Amino acid sequence: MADKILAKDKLGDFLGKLQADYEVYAPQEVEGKPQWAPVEESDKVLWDFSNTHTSPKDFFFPQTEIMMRFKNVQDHENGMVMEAEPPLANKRLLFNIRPCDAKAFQVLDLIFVQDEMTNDLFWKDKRDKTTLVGLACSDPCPSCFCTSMNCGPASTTGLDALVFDLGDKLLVRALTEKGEAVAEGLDDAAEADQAAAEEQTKAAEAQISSSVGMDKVNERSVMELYEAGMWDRVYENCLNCGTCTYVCPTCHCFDIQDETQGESGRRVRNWDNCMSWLFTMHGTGHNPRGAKKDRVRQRFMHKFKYIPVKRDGEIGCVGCGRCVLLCPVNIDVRRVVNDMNA
Amino acid sequence: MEAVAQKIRETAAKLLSEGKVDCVIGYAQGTVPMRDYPYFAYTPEEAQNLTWSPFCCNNLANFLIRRPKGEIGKVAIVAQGCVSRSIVGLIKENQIAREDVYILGVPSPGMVDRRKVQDRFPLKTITEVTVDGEDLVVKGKDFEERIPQKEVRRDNCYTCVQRNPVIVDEMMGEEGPSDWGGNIDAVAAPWEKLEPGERWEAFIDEVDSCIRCYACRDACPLCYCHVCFVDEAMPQWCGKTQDEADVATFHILRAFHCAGRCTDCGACESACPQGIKVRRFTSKIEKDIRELYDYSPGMDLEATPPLSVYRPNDPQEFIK
Amino acid sequence: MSDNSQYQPRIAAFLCNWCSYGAADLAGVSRLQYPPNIHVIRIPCTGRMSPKFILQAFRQGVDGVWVSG
Amino acid sequence: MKSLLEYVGIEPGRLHFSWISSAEATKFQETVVEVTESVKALGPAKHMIKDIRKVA
Repeated sequence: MADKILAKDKLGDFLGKLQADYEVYAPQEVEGKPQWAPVEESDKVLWDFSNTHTSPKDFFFPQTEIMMRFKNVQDHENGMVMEAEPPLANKRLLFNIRPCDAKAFQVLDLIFVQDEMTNDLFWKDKRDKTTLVGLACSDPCPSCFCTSMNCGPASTTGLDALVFDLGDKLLVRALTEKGEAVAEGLDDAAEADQAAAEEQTKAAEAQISSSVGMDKVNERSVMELYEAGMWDRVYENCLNCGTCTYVCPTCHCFDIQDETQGESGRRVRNWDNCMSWLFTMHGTGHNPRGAKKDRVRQRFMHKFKYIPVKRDGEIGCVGCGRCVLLCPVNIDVRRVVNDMNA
Repeated sequence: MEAVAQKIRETAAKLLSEGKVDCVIGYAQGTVPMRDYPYFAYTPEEAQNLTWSPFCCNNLANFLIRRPKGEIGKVAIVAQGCVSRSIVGLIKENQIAREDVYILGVPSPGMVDRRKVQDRFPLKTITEVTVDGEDLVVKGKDFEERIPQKEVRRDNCYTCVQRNPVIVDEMMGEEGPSDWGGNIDAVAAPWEKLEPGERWEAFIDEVDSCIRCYACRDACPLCYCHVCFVDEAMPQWCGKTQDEADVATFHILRAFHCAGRCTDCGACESACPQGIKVRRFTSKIEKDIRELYDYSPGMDLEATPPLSVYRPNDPQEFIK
Repeated sequence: MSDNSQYQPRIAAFLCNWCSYGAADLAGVSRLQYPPNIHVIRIPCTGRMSPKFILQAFRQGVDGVWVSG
Repeated sequence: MKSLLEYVGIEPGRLHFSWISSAEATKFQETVVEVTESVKALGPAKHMIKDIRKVA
């Protein structure tokens, strides 16, 4: 793993070269907010931003994804024609993705792609064809708590390459074969540059002001946490809207529906969220999570207990802080987890 | 402002210790700048967490209805003009009983739109915002700036016509002027000027960032249907996809269901994570209701909502 | 036939059982001629009408909606 | 409803309301003609349609 160096004024050439092989996306300013967009001019690529407004999970798990289309055909031997959606046509590259978001995809890989039988083709196709080039955080926000969530400002998990912004030049660290392909042809980095990158990471880690304790959450049994009294207060002001789940990079629940129109139709899957009463509603009319408290508890228990228990300690949260900033009633995940850990 | 907050804390503590109410619904200071959140105080000690600031953007009337029956008995609620109007609406629609609510009336100072503040510092992180008289002091890592509050208020606070509560059990401060002088009829004006094709474009442009989280619906005290039309499956009125038709259906019907009921509290717009100006739709309807029926929701407990009665002189120009 | 009359719109007509549906019946009995573009949906009363119906009709691709009591 | 749909950009003339008694066969016939002509003049609807038919 050799570190490479790229002068920032050569970025246009560098990205231009990549665009021959990839569709390149990067965070850019869209309507005043940092948002993911296709790269058209390299000087529009943002360097000085906290994180994108919404998470990039829809690159792999679109909010609405067509799974197949179908049509009744009388004289067909099955009476019906079914047609799979074509896989992704081009290779993609997400440039300047934050390490926390990349880490989220690694967590989701554990869920979407488990073994031969549990292998989400739609997710895997897009993951395989996408290269993630991360941008190490040099200036974490007050709402970030990645270091408490097995992650960090320069975490490499889930990334193919990691870029450090050293002012007028970039240090590019290839991490996988896909990453090597991106960094190919760049000059080797000097030791001083590597040291600067280390320095930057340490400073960023030190700047993360909020921390969340997980030790007692890990110790306690599922039932002990489930029955904890703290849940009686957490849900009080929750609106049961889906903001937290839809902006979350690791929330991954979906709802599959067949939509029909006359003789034809399509199967789509849409994001769903555990805050909605409809989420667990049974055909019988019974709802195992009928009360608001149950639903709020589910979201936190899933992220901080169920996933760690089932996935060898991986946490279903990366500490990006989006829900902290966007919850309309300020239900702060840090406060909730600290309560769980109390 | 701080005097009002102090009065709220004292009154809340008194009501709770005397057992007059079981719970006081107010606001507490949030964990991120400019986001004070709805808070439920059950004891006099908890009442000390209550606050009052220009960052109280939720509509607390919402919490009078979204709780299982019998969970709490009598509640006191902090209410400025728009919230009190929502309470009037809920009483009229038989969702709550007047005697179960003790209204702590506050004159509204006009709430701050945190997005307008953020827009002053594009892509920068705001770490702290404090109120200093008529100004906000906004701090970030490498900047500190004073912004007059009146420049960054929420749109609906500029066009507010009722800052003082309409029904009150106890006032938490002096009544102030009733409006900010904005023209509420003007909210819908930009689109009204457009041609139909342009309007559709403007409408889709506004809603295309919608992520269907339904925060606007869930933040709204009018949206208390047990099963919302978007959740109905047989028949399915509104698909769950991000298709233009589905998103448009949601926004059109949500707005329409608030016809003649919306008090323009702005909770929907404040709740939206994407900053969609959802009030554009409801304010048009309310303007029509004012013009057709000379009615403003929630202003009077005795007035009959126009869409629930038939009068021989109802306007019928739209009927052939 | 001129060109612009080639296009035949589809119009969903929500008719009240007691008023316009009756009128449609009478129009038929009286042998009055009218365009065949309307697709009549009989509703028990115009009070049954809901804005959802109108949007649903548009969603399914009709070119116009007519509600008549 | 008419006003709101027009506000978001559905053309006036796509949505009609009328009041016809069961004895008014002539008015019925006249209204059908009027509604049809009005929609015809606008051409096919472009908005709000959920078209999912895209299959071989």
